[in-house]
Amino acid sequence: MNLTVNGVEHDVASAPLTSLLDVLREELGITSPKAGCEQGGCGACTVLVDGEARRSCLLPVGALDGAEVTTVEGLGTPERLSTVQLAFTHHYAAQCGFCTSGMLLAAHAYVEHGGSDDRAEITEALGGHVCRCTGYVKIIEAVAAAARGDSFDLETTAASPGMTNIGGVR
Amino acid sequence: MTASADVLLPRSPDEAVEAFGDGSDVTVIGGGTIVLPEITYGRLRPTRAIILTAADLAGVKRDGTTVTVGATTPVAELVDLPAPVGPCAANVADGEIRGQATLGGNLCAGEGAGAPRGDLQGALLAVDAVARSAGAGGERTEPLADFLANRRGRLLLDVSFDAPAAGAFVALDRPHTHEYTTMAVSVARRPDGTVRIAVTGAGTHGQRLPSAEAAAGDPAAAGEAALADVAPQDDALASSWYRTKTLPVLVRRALAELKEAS
Amino acid sequence: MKAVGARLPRYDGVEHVTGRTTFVDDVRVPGTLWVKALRSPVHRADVKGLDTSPAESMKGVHAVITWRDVPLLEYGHLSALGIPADEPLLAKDDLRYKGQPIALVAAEDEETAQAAVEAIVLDLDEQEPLLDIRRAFDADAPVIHQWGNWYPHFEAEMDRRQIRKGDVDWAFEHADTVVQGVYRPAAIEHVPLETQVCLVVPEANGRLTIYSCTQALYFSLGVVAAHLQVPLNKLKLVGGTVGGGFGGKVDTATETMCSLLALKSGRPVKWRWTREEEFLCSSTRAPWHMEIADAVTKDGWILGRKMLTLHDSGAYARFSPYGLTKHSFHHTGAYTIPNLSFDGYVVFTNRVPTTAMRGFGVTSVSFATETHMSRIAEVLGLDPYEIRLKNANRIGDTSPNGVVYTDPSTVPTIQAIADAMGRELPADHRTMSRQPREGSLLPEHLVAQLGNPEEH
Amino acid sequence: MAKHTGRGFAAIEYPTGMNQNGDPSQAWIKVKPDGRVDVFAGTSDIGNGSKTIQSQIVAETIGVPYEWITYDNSNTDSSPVCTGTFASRATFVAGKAVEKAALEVRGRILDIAGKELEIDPGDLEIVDGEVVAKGAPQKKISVPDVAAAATWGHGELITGTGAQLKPYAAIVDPESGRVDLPPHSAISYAACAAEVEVDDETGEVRVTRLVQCYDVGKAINPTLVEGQIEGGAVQGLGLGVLESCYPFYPSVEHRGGEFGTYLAPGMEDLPSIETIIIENPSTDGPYGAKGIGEMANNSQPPAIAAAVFDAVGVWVTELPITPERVLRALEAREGGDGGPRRDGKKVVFDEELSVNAVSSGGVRFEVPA
Repeated sequence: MNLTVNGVEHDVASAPLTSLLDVLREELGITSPKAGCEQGGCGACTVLVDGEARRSCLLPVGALDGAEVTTVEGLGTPERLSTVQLAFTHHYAAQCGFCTSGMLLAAHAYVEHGGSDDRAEITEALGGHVCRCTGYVKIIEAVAAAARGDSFDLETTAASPGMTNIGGVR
Repeated sequence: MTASADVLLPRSPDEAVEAFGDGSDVTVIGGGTIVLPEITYGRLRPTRAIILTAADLAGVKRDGTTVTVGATTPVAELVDLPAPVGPCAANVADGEIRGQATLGGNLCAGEGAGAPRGDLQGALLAVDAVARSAGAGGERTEPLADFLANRRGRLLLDVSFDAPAAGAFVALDRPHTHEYTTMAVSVARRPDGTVRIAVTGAGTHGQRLPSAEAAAGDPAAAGEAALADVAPQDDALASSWYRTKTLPVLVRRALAELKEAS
Repeated sequence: MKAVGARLPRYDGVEHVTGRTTFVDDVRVPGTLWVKALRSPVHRADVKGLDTSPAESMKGVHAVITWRDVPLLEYGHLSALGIPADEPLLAKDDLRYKGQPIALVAAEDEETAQAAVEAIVLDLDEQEPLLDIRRAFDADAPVIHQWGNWYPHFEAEMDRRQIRKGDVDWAFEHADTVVQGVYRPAAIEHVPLETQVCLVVPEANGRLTIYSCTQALYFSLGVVAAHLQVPLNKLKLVGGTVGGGFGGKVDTATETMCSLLALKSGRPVKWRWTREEEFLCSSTRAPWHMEIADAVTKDGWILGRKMLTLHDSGAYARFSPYGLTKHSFHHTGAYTIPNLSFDGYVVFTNRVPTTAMRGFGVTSVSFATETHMSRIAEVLGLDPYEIRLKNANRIGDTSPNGVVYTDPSTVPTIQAIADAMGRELPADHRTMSRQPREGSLLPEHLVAQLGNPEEH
Repeated sequence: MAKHTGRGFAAIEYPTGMNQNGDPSQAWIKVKPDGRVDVFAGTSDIGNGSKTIQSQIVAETIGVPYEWITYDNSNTDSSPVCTGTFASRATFVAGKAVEKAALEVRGRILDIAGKELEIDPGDLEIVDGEVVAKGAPQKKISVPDVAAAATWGHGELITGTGAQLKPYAAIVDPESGRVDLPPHSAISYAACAAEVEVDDETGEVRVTRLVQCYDVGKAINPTLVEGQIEGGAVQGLGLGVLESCYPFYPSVEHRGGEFGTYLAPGMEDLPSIETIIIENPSTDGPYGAKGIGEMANNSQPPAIAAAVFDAVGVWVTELPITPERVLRALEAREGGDGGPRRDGKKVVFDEELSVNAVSSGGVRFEVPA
């Protein structure tokens, strides 16, 4: 069976009930999707399948003959980051980085489908993804900024909303 | 385990029915959201599996007021259906899971290890849905409640229901990641004015609440009456005690919402 | 340009967003074997028999290890501090929690490893577990640990952590009101997105390269070397890039066992815990039981505190004695209470051992003392901000264990929140500072506890 | 349907660094022939950002751009000792070791620059990658030129090492718990106000707003400080109302083995968060920083508990504050059994939870009458 991953066609040898996640990581050596739970519960393995954000741990590869899969490797490169990659960098939306690939692909699909910068809408789209580090604040900020089409300065990072520094106090 | 499984990919409903046969020793995969983790974790080692993705069993059809939903229709495609079905579908897990998970998986899910499964069962029971299925003895169309009681060895093909005159859906709301529904109540008013009430999460699968229905004119009384119809369980999400305390509240709130919607 | 104070981008930010950060599970070494564990199926049992030969003889299985393969079976998480060890790396005579590792298998692939684990024959004599720390001291409680049901090795071989300061009896005698309550925060999981994972590669020169998700490279290096009884230069820990930890990856949960399997098989081995193992078998934040009685005056001074803490350590001690000590040192929270009597016990139960987690030892006591503070305010009919400001640590006040506070910021942080919440504080509270107590804020009962901030 | 809102408040403190042992971190730094700086330290970056923070400290201390720093914490062969990333020590303790190593490097650069410029090193400073004479900025040499001169001209390696060790604090009196030295390196402080919405029929608690204030000493990188505070706030929310490994504690039944049944906070749980930073510098931390990573999840649970009381008038003192616990407390109050027992001057809450009620006498909590 055939799978196109980030524009490259692959002849897949894994058994049809193997998860797409396993095929990507173990057969094709594409390691950005993470095995965070293999239960469909965390979103660290999310990739795009024919443009839609999907949990790759839940998809038997046998169901995907001819599908086009996009992982973070297909979004952008360090020299040419995609919009959501720029937004996540500028807004410090990644701490340990383990949930980041899945978040980015969900965010990318959201923005591509015309998502707005509304927090409730972003939550509806990304709400199944677990991040244990950030408390989600900066992730939401990043997705909103990408949805608005902000431009991003990579020399610096953005402050969170609602932050005040009152300096030294007696 | 998975490497040795005989996997079939039927290309039409007929092929699916034929591949399924009498259902013995067959693992059916719709969206994969329930089955794949079981396989990955080594708890399910299929010898024969059918992947239904290409079997042309998906889609929502409307014929007048009758709605027919194919078995492999993703839950996401149900969210615009009339209440209580639409709001119930919107309450399932999260957007990505709803895009993958299917109606059939939701209705045929086995008991969850630590939480209720099959959110849609309650909503579809409340709208008097009928299930069309194949398996030993051929095709069968029956009330959803009967299908749920005897679903082993059946391949669900579709579910139909008449859009209710009004409906409402109320769930306990304790958001967390990949949310499972602790308990939810669906109510629907049929064109003849009678009210159906069903619950998910107060037992191993969705169920009608006939005692509550009999008292539907008085929401508070209906809520209390509902307790006669259930034997709620303890699980990771809530205790039997808590479900017993809150089922009357949910029934009452759902009926109040129904009144507003009517 | 200034670097300190600047909102500079994350050092590894671009790696993260391009999916190029290499976590342990992303390292690829040809010929790597998969590891699976046989874990205790019960909460407590005596081991009557353990036969791994059916697994060893399976095709594709390269190594099986049990307690017999560990050069130094027991090495405590705090052994380096002279605290004795109590936990075998792999279970030997008895099982003390569901999920405890008993044997590990390294095989060609995950399925074979799992099948081999299932082939191991385990003969158990199940025993009654102890689960409620409040019952651990009862005469009829099952005794579940070689040291008894609570940790007996504090300084001077005391069986509890104890704090005594001032004269607590005087405080309760002179109190207008005594407010008493019980506080019980739950065990929680660390939930790092990256589950426990380790890859060990045996090198041609006899060294082991250990790819580890540890939060503490040198700590884990020491633990592995001790169990293996090898000098530090036989091991190279590779890590430093961790997919979340929150304290749970201070435990050296996988590195030693994988090293033993790599040595025995002569092959690289990888063990990645499933999320279910992470939820059910990995160490957790401890559940705590805390009882507080405060002697207070009607105008809101806290004259004294009596406190009893039971720390549910789970099956073994790990870091718990240290966590309880830290807890005891902070049992007055951000306030100065001159008369104290604290007793704390590390109690063993048949649940997963507990370990460090964000706020270790103090998260619990912050919850207890602050909720208690809110209750005192409610009971006395006082403003919750004002009562806190009055009792707040000031420069020159002393902690429960006698340390002088030199730069406490309790007062300004409370004032900032009052401001942000639109809470009008009385003028004397608005102008309070963290400077040493004087005047009405230095009543008689707070004089004796004062220390000299210059000394610390 | 009856929803009630409430506000609660808490103030906390937290120690930086390990309490009770020597707690070493070490670092070494070398400078390449073009002035670029390689830092070796053993501090794991668990997402907290220690690679970034320690690189910033090195850049600032030497006086070169952040982009010139490479940071290697990848293995125990090249990195010296660091006990690890825990106890809020990665900035405070390990960052100090890096600062000390960088100071040594700075001194070596000034020495060699002094030889090149024939100026006393004490009269030189490093600004933006250039060594300049104080008061005579036209006399200068770039750090790359100094590094080249060291390598090719003077035959020297510009390097520095640093070690930070908190002396062992012993408990000198086990009876009283008295210590001979502070068992921490610094104490950080925070306060938090929480707003909640409580449904008095289902017991559900939703945290709607957290307003927090932290004394961080010095925000080495304000964005990363925000990241710690926000992440901590949501973990504190989880502690307060959602998470438990044992839903029926002390029973071990019905443990959640997946994300659906273990209630980790999701995006949907996120309340509105406002944060105020205070910078009262510590004496021992790098640039006055304190460690706030851990305490970031300590203030929310008690603030939430107080807010729940404010909303519906019951104290829930077992965490998490589950809907069931709220309902049981409300029911107890309606049954006339919810409040504290008053006995003379004693006001006794939660008697049914006490060891005195559960133990058959093995342990007691005795309070003077």
